[in-house]
Amino acid sequence: MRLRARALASAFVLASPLWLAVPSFAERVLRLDESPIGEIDPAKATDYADTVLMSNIYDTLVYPKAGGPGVEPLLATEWTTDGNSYTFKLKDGVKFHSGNPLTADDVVFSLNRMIAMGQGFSSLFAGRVEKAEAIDPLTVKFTLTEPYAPFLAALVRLPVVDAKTVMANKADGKHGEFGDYGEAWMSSHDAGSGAYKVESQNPQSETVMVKFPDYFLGFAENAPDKVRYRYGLEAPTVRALMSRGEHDIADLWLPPEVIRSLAAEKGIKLDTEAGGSTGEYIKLNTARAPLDDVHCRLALTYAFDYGTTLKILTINGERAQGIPMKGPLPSGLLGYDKDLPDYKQDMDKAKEELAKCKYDPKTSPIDIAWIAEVPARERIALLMQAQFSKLGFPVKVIKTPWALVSEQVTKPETAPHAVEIAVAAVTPDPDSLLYNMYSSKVPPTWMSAEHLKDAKVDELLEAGRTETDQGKRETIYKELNKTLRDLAPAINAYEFTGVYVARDAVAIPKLEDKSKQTLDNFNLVFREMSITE
Amino acid sequence: MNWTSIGKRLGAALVVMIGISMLIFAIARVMPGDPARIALGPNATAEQVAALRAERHLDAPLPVQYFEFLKALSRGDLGKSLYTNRPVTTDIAQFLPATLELCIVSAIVMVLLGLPIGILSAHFRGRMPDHLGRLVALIAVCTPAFVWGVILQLFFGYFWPIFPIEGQLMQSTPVPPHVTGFLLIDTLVAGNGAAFLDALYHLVLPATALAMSGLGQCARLTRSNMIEVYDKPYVEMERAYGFRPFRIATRYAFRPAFIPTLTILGLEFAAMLGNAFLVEKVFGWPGLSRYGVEVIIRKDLDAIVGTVLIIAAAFLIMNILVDILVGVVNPRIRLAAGRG
Amino acid sequence: MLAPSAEPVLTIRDLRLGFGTRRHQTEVLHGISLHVRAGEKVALVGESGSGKSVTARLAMGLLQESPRTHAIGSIRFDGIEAISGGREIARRRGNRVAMIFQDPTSALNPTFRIRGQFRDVLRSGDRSIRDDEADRRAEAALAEVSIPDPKRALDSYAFQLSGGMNQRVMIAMALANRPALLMADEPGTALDVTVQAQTLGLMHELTERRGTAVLLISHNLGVVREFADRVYVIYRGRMVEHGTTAQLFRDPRHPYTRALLAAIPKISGGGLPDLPERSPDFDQPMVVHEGCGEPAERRS
Amino acid sequence: MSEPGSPVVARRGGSRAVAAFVGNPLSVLGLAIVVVIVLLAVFADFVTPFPDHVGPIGDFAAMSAPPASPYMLGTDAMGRDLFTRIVYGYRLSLIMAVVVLAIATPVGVIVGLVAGYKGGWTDYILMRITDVFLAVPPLVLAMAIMGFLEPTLMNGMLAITAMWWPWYARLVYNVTRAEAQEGYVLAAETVGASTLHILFREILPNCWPSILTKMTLDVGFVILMASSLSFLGLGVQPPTPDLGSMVAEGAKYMPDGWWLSLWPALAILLVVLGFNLVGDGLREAFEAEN
Repeated sequence: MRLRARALASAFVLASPLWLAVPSFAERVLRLDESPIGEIDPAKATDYADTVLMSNIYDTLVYPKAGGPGVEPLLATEWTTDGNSYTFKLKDGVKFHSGNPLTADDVVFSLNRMIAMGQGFSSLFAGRVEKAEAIDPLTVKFTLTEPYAPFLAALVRLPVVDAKTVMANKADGKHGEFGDYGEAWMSSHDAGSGAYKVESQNPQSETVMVKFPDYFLGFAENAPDKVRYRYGLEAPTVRALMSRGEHDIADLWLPPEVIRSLAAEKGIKLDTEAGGSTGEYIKLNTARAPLDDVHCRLALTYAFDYGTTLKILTINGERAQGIPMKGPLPSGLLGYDKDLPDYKQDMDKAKEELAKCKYDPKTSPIDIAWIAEVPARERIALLMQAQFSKLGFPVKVIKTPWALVSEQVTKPETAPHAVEIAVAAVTPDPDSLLYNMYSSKVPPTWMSAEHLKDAKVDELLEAGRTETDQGKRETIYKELNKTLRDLAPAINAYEFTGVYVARDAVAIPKLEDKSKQTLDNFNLVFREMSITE
Repeated sequence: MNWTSIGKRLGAALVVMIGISMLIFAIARVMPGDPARIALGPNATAEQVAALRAERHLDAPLPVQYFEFLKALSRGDLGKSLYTNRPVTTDIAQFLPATLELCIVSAIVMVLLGLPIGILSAHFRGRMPDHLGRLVALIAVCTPAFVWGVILQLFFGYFWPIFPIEGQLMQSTPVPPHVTGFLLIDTLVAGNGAAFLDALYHLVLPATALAMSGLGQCARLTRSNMIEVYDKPYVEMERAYGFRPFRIATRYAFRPAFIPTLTILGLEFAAMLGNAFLVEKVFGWPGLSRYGVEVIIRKDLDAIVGTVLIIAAAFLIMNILVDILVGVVNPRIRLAAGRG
Repeated sequence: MLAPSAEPVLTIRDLRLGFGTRRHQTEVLHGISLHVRAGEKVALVGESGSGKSVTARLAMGLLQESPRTHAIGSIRFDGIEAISGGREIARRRGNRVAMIFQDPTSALNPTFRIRGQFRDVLRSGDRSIRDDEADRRAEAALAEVSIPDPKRALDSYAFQLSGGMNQRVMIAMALANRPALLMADEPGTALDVTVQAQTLGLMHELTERRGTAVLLISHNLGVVREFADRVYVIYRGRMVEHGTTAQLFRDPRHPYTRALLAAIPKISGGGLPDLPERSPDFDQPMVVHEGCGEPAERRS
Repeated sequence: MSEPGSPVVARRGGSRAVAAFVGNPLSVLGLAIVVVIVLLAVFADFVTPFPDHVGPIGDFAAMSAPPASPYMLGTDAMGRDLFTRIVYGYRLSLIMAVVVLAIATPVGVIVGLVAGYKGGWTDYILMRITDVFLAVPPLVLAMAIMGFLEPTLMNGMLAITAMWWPWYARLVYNVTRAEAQEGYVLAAETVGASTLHILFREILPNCWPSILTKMTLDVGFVILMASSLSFLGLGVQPPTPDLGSMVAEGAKYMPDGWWLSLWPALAILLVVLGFNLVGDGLREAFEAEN
């Protein structure tokens, strides 16, 4: 098959009509893809593609630290904090794509805009920041409502927009003097300072970006001149484009079979993004019978087939799309405890726990939702169905689109008994993962599909937030990790390790140099990449 | 067809459009789930959700909501898509041309291949070319568009890769400046012949996959109508007067046979608008249909209502156009209208 | 009446025709012979279903294309053999031989103007004729059949003209290329009686003037008596009697012919004659009147 | 088959139709396809080599295995035998088609009969409602409905039924309009027969040939429509085997896993073709009968 595909690929070159043999000029184009849609408005960005876009079109005060937890300076040169307020010094001479200088006022404007529009990552800041002010053009100060340790990390989600450009393009809207805060315009234009600027935007098909030559940090020698970030390509399309050399980096969601056959082709390599911040959780609805009984939940965690799951995710001897977990915290976050044992399937223990459960499995049906957008998860859902049925539960698997899951899970009555959801720490801090998942104070969202209400967990979560000493925080999160392991609000199925398929000709330093790798999703920095033909 | 009858048809179409808007609106509003919650995304607070519910009149009774919807519609406002975070009209304006372009090219393929197959079948009635033509037409009709898509892709995109399998242009082809949104036209306006050919080249597989079912139907209808016409006295007269068989087949028997076929072709074109949903998915075509699938899966209410309304409108307009065309082709109707 | 010694333009000899598949055939013509000499007017008379129309169509090579017809025997027309159809006879259609139909209105294509159809008729006589030349000739031909405004007629569709007008158009078309033989298949039966009589008169006059031979196919003995020089009577795929018009009407010898004559309605035309029941007498051998034999076979 | 020379057979009703049907090799081929598929579907539990592969999981040692013994058509991504799943997919498709037609036909027939016979406002309103349904491409309407409902077998059938009945309404309406003017209906009216009697005893029997032909053709087209819906992810849920979703799922593994989508795709083609051939044959047979 492989041989034939290659022979055919060369046949294609021959068969390709003459008019298509357009001589390629010296422009270096980077072609990659992600699932739709691509959102380029910083106040709305949330998803995987959005994060990549933000990292390249905009800049933030700080960036996730390379090679370990925490943050490093980007627009900010230094900062001070007294626990309740943070003051940042900005780098001088940074220019927006418009040519306007980037100042403290722009930072303040960006924060206000995000909070006012109330979308995207606004929840990271809304209600926590009392005020933001420009002390001088290069100094900005944030005052918090209460001490909040994860604030610094949260700033990786605050791209700075060009206030003048946004206001010049505002339309009528509900934000008073700010009109619509440039919402309409910003959905197809950028107002950033990043290394690349938007040339064209179609949220359903692609964003085209070109180099911003005046970028303050410079570029790798062979950095791409142009980037085409495409959305919604089907797996076989990506596979064909890759093997024809018409695509440079594939998205993370290809089935293992496809990655395997691509890896075997010439000129193609695999890169793993192991930022250790994404957990694949089978979220169990702890507010609905029979899973409101911890023993029933524990029975399921023992019945889950971890081995086969990892086998399904394996690509070859050295790479897999997942590694085992030891608790709810993935390996790259503060509080990860490498001394805890791996999870293993144990049907005897499962039956033991089931015997202690107050429900009779035969009369307790279990609904498993499978998120339609991620085909690979079907196998895991079906695997669960097979295993849980062995315990005697009547099990139903429902393929559900993400939009619907994210709505269903907000209510305990409608949330499925089990749903596999990947949750990534959106900032390099364990709080951004666990607080949203398990605090009973947070209004229910897809991240908290477990609907856990536990006093001890709440207490530890609050402690982790307010404590500023890193050593003490680590102890708190280790204990939290252990507690959650015993409460089993979710089956901690595996830690997601994304496998990128890339052309040999493309170098991605953040993925290929362990010391440069950072938080999942923040590694595709175009200006650092190089394309050598 | 004169202005009065066109006016009447438009009136009837309007009644149907209102019916459709009510139908789709009702379906959209009785579905389970809170559109405001879905709209705001998972991180929104309860207050934000309530505010949006009020803003969009989601708590008002259905007729009031419908009235608000009509009011907005009259301003050309179809609401906001949750999928793209943009006004639905912006999305439709951006995605509709690609779908229409695909459907129109498919319709051309359907006619250019379907008619000759039907004509040949009828001409060689009961002989080998006829059997072959009928079989091809039947298989074309019996196979869903997505199966054609998958099979064409497999054979002409992978096993014998002579055609592109996705998208509208090669990545190396510069996208022409937006004039009409129809790539075939925009590339020509930009004076870029290579890009035009590239766009055409990318249309081959999806347009063929989409055309297949209509093509089969077209061939079958043409054949049976032609056979009926072949039994008419005027065809015998034409043969008795030494008209060339080819000229009879392509002109004298064809035109009367084409009139009833044309009516059905209008329906087939409309069916294409539906089947485009399948084909655009297979070929990653950035059109309205793919948008439609995405918004339906995401329960993006405003976008669903907008998409369905636009497609229904296109369907109705198409049918009226076909009626007008039938009038033009059929002298009886044309002359009768001229007199009335 | 022309001298019987003139050369035959059409000679049919022992024509048999079967319909159906190769293995299951129904014979509808059981070996008939007839001939038409240049300038002569011959009638072929019989009930519907007797095979008279089929004979005319076979002679023009119109039926042979279908795989379901099987004709044997000989049809010589204009120096060629047409029994199995083919190019030669096809080339002669519309110019060496033409046909006039029962219902002129349905014999004209309703979706084309007369002009276009007339041009194609003229083209079957002269492939390279230009449109303006064709139109000129068409107008002249229409004027000849007394159509008042030929230009307007050319720009009309058949459904816009009366039946009589269409019949005139048909006659003009039929004679436009000066054919040697005109087949008239129940001409104008669909029209009312006076119009039918007028157009028959017109046809008679024009063919007479040009010396065009006519094979008139009819069930109407009144018309035949007015029009034809010689008559063949056909019954269920067999010729039963052949003679000059005078001989046949004066002295009908075959029982079937006698039955036909007895059934002539008193007023000429006017629908189908009230035909007798089938009778074993009708199967008696063919009667050929004096001086009316088929011409001797001649190899050419 | 009736012998031309046997008057006993020839006189029996419908024999000419039977002869016309049997005389057409394509109709017979269609019937053979349909019979084989129906038998396979009914006896799926006995004829499939791996009946337990109808469930969620199969042979994890042979995930996405190419066609080879013992999996003659190969396996899917869950290591399940494709032949087994195609046969069960047929079972599901046939059930859907039968249920959809069993609901859509009576609804459409009643609407068509009433509108066509009553005329006036009843006619206008009923037929405008029908027009509304007919003015949206069928797939789009079914999709929209499916989009709002949970994707279950029942809802899928509901969505397809909702877009199917108007075609029957149209068909029966046209026949009824023509028949209502016929002598026998007028006669029945003058002797005071009830409306119900006239509709169901006098007019309906005249619609049967067209309805039956359409139903046969529609078995194929309902299957086609259902598979299109499930191809878009709006159909029956896994692990239930469904031909449309099998094509969609398999398409993700093209071209290396070509068998995953090619066989189910051909399976859909075959069943639709079969019912179409039978439907065409029936139509010709009814025409021959008259």
